[in-house]
Amino acid sequence: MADVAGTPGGNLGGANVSDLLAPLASGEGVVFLILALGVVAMSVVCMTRRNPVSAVMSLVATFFGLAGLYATLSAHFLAVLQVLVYAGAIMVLFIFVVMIVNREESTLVSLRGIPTRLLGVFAGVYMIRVFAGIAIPAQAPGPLPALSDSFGTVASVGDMLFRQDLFPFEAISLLLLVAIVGGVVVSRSARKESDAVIAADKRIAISHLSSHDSPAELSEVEETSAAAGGHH
Amino acid sequence: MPTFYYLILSFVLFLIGTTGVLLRRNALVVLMGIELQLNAGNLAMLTYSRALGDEKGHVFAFLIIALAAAEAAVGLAILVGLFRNRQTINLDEANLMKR
Amino acid sequence: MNASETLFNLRLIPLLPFLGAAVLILFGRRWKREAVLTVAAAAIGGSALVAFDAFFTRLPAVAEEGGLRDVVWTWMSTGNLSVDLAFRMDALSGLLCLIITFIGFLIHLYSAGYMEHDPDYPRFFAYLNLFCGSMLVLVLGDSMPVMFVGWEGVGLCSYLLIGFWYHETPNADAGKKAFITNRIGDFGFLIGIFLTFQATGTLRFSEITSFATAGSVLTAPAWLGMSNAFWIGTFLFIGAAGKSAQIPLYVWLPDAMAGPTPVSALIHAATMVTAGVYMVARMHAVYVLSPAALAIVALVGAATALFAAVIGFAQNDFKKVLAYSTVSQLGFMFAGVGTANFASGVFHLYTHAFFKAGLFLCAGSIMHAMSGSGDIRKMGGLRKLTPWTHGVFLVCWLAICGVPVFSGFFSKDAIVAGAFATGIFGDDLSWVGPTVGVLLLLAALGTAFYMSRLYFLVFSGPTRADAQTQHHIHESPPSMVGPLVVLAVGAGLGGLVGVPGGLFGHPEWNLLGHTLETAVGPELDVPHNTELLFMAVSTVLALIGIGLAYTFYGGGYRAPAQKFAAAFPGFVQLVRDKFRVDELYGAVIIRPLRKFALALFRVVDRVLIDQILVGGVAALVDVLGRVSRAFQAGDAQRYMAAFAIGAAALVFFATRPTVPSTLKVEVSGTTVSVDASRAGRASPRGLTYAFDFDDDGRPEVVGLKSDARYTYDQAGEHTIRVTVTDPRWHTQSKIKRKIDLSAAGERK
Amino acid sequence: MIFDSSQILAYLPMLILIGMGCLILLAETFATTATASRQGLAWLGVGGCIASLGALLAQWGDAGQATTHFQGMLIVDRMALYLDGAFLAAALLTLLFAPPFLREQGFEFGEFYVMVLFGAAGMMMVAHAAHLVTLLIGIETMSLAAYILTGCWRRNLRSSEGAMKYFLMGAFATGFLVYGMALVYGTTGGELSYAGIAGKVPEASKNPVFYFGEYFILIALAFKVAAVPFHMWAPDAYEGAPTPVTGFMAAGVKAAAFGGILRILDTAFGNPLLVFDFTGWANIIVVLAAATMILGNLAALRQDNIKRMLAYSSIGHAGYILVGVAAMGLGVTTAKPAVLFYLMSYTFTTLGSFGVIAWIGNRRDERLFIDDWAGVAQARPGVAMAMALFLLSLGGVPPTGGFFAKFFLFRAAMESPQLYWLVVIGVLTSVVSIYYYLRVVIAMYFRDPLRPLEPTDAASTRAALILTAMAVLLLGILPGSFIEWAGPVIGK
Repeated sequence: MADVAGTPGGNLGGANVSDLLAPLASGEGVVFLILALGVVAMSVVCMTRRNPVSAVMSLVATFFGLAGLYATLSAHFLAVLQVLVYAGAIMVLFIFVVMIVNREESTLVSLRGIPTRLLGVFAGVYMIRVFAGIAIPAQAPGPLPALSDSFGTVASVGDMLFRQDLFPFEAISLLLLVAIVGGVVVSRSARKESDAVIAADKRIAISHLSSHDSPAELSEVEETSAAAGGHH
Repeated sequence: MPTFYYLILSFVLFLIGTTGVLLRRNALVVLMGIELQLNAGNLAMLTYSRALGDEKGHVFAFLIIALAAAEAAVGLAILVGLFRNRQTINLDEANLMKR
Repeated sequence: MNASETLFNLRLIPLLPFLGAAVLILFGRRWKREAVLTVAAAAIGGSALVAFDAFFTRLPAVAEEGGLRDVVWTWMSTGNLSVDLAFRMDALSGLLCLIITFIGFLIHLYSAGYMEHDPDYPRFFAYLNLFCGSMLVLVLGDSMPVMFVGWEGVGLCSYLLIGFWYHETPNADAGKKAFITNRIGDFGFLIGIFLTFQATGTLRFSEITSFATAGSVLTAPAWLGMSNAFWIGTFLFIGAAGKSAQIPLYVWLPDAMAGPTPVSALIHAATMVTAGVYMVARMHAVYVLSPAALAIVALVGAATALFAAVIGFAQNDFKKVLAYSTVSQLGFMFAGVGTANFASGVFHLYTHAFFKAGLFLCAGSIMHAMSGSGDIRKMGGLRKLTPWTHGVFLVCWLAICGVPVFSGFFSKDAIVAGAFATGIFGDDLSWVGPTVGVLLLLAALGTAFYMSRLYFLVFSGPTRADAQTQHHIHESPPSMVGPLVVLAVGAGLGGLVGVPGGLFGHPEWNLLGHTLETAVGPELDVPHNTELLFMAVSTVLALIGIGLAYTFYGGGYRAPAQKFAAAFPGFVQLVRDKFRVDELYGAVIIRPLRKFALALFRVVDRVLIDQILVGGVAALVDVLGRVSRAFQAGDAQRYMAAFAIGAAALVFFATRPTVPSTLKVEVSGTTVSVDASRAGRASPRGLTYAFDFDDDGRPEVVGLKSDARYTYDQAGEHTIRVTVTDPRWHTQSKIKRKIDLSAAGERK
Repeated sequence: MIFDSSQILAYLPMLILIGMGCLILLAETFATTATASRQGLAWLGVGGCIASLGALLAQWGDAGQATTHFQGMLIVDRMALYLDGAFLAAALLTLLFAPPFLREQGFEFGEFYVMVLFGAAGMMMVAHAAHLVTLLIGIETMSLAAYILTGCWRRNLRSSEGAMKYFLMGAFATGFLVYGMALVYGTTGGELSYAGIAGKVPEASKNPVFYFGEYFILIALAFKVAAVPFHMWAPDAYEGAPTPVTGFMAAGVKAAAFGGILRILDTAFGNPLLVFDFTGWANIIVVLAAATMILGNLAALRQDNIKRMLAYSSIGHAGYILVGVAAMGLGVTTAKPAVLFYLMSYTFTTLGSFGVIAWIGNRRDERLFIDDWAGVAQARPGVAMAMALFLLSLGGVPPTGGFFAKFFLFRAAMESPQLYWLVVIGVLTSVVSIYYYLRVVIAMYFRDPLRPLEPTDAASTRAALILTAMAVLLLGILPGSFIEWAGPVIGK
């Protein structure tokens, strides 16, 4: 198998560090370094902003950086999509919601249950340590496989998408439909509901009266109708 | 470029997202943390795709982007619904139900 | 065994009561009481007719071939398991059927009078019918799952009927207690079913019986050195102990007396509580393969018999005395089946059904007369006021005390003599038989005493009731007295079907043993001398018990003193002495015994059941709750933190190379060989093992092999440390062990 | 050909649901606020479910042999169809139980039924998935529908809060799922279909990163079935959701997720290299099962809110089913049908019990506490009997479906000696569970009502209750056929 991280023999402690860091000195490496540092920095900024608008903006920056990284991985189509869908569409959605609920936080982090939550973060750190231990190879891996010219282009990915993976493509449209309908259902104002509640209340009052319309419970009916009369 | 750089980067992104999700008070930022997690997955996917010279990963990443959009739409809608009810989107104030 | 089976519509027997119950639940509320009673009684009566017909006219011809069988449909069939919803009547289940339907019918009639003024009349009869149907399913079930359905059904009905007057909270609580205790038993029963299937591959009783031969899988050692048969028997007995109220699961039965009295008579005395005994007898073929399991059954039974009898001394509530007496008598039955004397256990079950149902119905009749009170301190002198009830009680009392010719005498004697004569326990456990026998004799003495105390306090002497109650005392209506008389006849003469005929040179006189032989194996062969000896001993013990009770309670409390004082003034001193004996008896025997009983009661009931089982679960829940509250605090982020921690824990434990809990070390001289593999399995993952024998931090042996050998220069204490590394995950596990070579060398 | 009509026909049940959902969406724009008009939308949904069920039955005979479609994306076999049946039952009963509840609570709108239908379609996709992509999309479709259904009771504070928690947790788990899929994709050399992954396992299992991917997928699925310690969302989401939705979620989502687990573990990760040893998933499942059974049942003991109690009990049931999954991993052939039977029986029982909970309350008085159930048996013996039946079935008392479900499951587990102790825990915890189920039964039968009963009564509710109760009884009386239908995997 080609250079797939985590090939057996990987060793965090015993790796030849200079060998492993060598590729960063190349031109490609510098680009990666800049993009990677940018992505990490921007994502950290995003997670630490008190003002939601600046958080969204740094997230957009993160996504741009990621798009650049995708391009270095020869995923040109995806790089474009990343900008279009994420930076373009999803982020606009976020901004809209920020407008609706615009609230600047007084405190960044709530202290309720903080030990538990910090423990959760440490659990994440532990996992990344284990992961790094197995993902970093013992020596610098060989070159990546050569790619055809069309790799990652709209044409070839589109071909896959509409031939091989037609079903998921169709299925994802169902998912989007669910999201659209659901988004409307959950977030639209409750006025229509309030009307329905008022109507239902009237219905109940009527059925209540009619259900007690029997001689055995005459006194109760009188009571109820007296109460109902009192309202009008 | 050796792919393990990308992988480590993706895991760091995942961790940053997770940390934000676990620690931040604002549900909106928590949602952004989740977006970061999904993007970390995407980065790993595309990295492997490049390493293997296989385009299935691209299709997968495409679908994940669509999925993230759907998830964001629903998540934001739920958030707005919560805001309408409570006038707050702070997660630590949403704890009616416990035990 | 099951070669030629005859079909017969056995399904009608349980079906009729079920139909009755369904009709009553659906329509009963709108009907008149007479109609309700007619439907209920017709249902159980019809069932009785079918059962009698089947038992007496059809069964004898096929008894040898395994009895009658009726397959309703194939219930489930998956892979190697196929269970039919089928019923089987052989001598054992047939006898039980007769008891259930006959006594059930009588109790239906009795209830007509007893429940006359109850507003929930139809519901009561519906439940009663439902119970009879379930009990019949239990008894007639051809396989363990079918039996289990009945088992659960009777539990449910019992629970419903205990809580029948649910407006009173203690009753509902009693119902709850009954259900919880029974579930503990059910747990054992279920495990027993699984184990049985595991070992034999079948759940049909006939197939289990033919499978259970010496040398089969059942006798092979399974776990902790005990055989499969032992574990099956033990777990099934846990189930039996729950249903049949044996130590330590007896606590629910006395509380169950909160229900209506006819229910106590039918369910909690005559039928349901004997289901455990029936089950052990049904599985006799498995039990005889494991003397140890039988010993447990017998010892628990005998201990319960004595223990409950002792508690019976100190009770002042009529039904409570009878309840403990039931527990005690069930102990007798278990002692019977536990000594591989299955026929005698079933025989006692049969006689007990009559006399105990009689006693309970008398209790109902008397409480009826006493305006609902069951306090025996306020009774007395009822012999004249309720003559019929008195007569019936007298017969049943003599029967339970074991006075010759009355039914209890024969059945109790068969159990006691069998306990001394049994050879099932072999040499290792030979002490079990005599121990059980002695416990039973003591229990029989106790039984005679407390039952006589009950009899004298209730019926003899002047009445101690207050004027108003006294005014109301009256004999019960004929609808209640009629069934009582029938039961008295059974209690008096019923024992004659099980006369130890061998004693008189006519083995065929023992009708019951002869009939049961096809179902539970031949009767235990008791030497004539033993038989005679214990007949004599039991009789003497019964008389002693009655005599003692008469001395203390004849004619009411302290009556002897007053009588003697009036007639012979010179004897006053002596009478006073008597009085002091009574006091002495109270101080030396009754009070300590009562204290002991109370203490035991507290230990078992309060500590074991309330504290450990109920409270312990509550405490555990509390602790767990406190732990989980740190996470389950209504805070989504803490939930996610728990998620992440869980994920990390999963990664942590799944990537750690496993090592054995202790290193395996073999020593010969100063050479040690160490094996660090887990359960003798080499790991497929290429782990590296580093062995550090001299504790200097530098491993002596490193490699992929999980075992190593090392020779020390000198004897003494050494610490061996083994570090196991998974090269791919870079995870390590460490284990160490101290060894003392000098000691090992010397021992050698 | 990429696809042809036969492939479309194979997924007709799913397509009918989706089509009917779209139809209701369209019809909604024409519907008035009148009750009859709203009810008509629900009946459309019911009709869709029945038509789908018909298509399913028509297909049943051909499904003896498993066939894959769409380049290995989806598979049709008996297991998938069996589960489809459960989902359809769940959707159908939800559509019967929900309208009166929605009307009473004042949020009756057509999109609700659309979400139920789309959710069921998503569940089917999970059950049929033979490819990580379809698994992911199916899980997301079903989950998004569930989030929305949870949060659609907009006036209710608990509903929106429950939806928020459910969504955040679910999205968090999806992050793990996506990441795990990426790792599996990379380490197997670009395989995403189950068959392809299984083919590459011998080589890929040398690479520890592969295990990371496998565990992450496992964790995400364990989240969906609410296995401890990934269960935290369940009580809050179940309590917050509108009651008929709770039934739908507890039954349908759980059954679908278990379907996904069964298939992925059996085919993609079924290689003994991945099952046994200490890195094997069998050990992990065993530990999860034990923790889930114990914690779920013990936590349920403490609850006074019946919805929350049943939520914890549903966690406990996930634990029992995991025992079956572990048994399947250890090579017990009868485990899989036992799990399927359990899911079927659990679907009916859960929907029934939540249906009764939805029935008993009204807008002013939800009656969610156990004390509120006092004396129901006096006022409404039929419903009380149905509820008692459901609760006894949940507790595993014969002759109900729940008893045989547990019986088959534990019997299958007993075939593997490693699982004895798990069965003991299972039986013990189900003994414990009887206690809290009975609290409700005791309240209904043995206590006097505190206040008069004013249930949300409707013909559709009654019909659904009768259907459900009959199904639960039928599963208990004739379990044989149901378990025989559970697929050809039964050991002979």
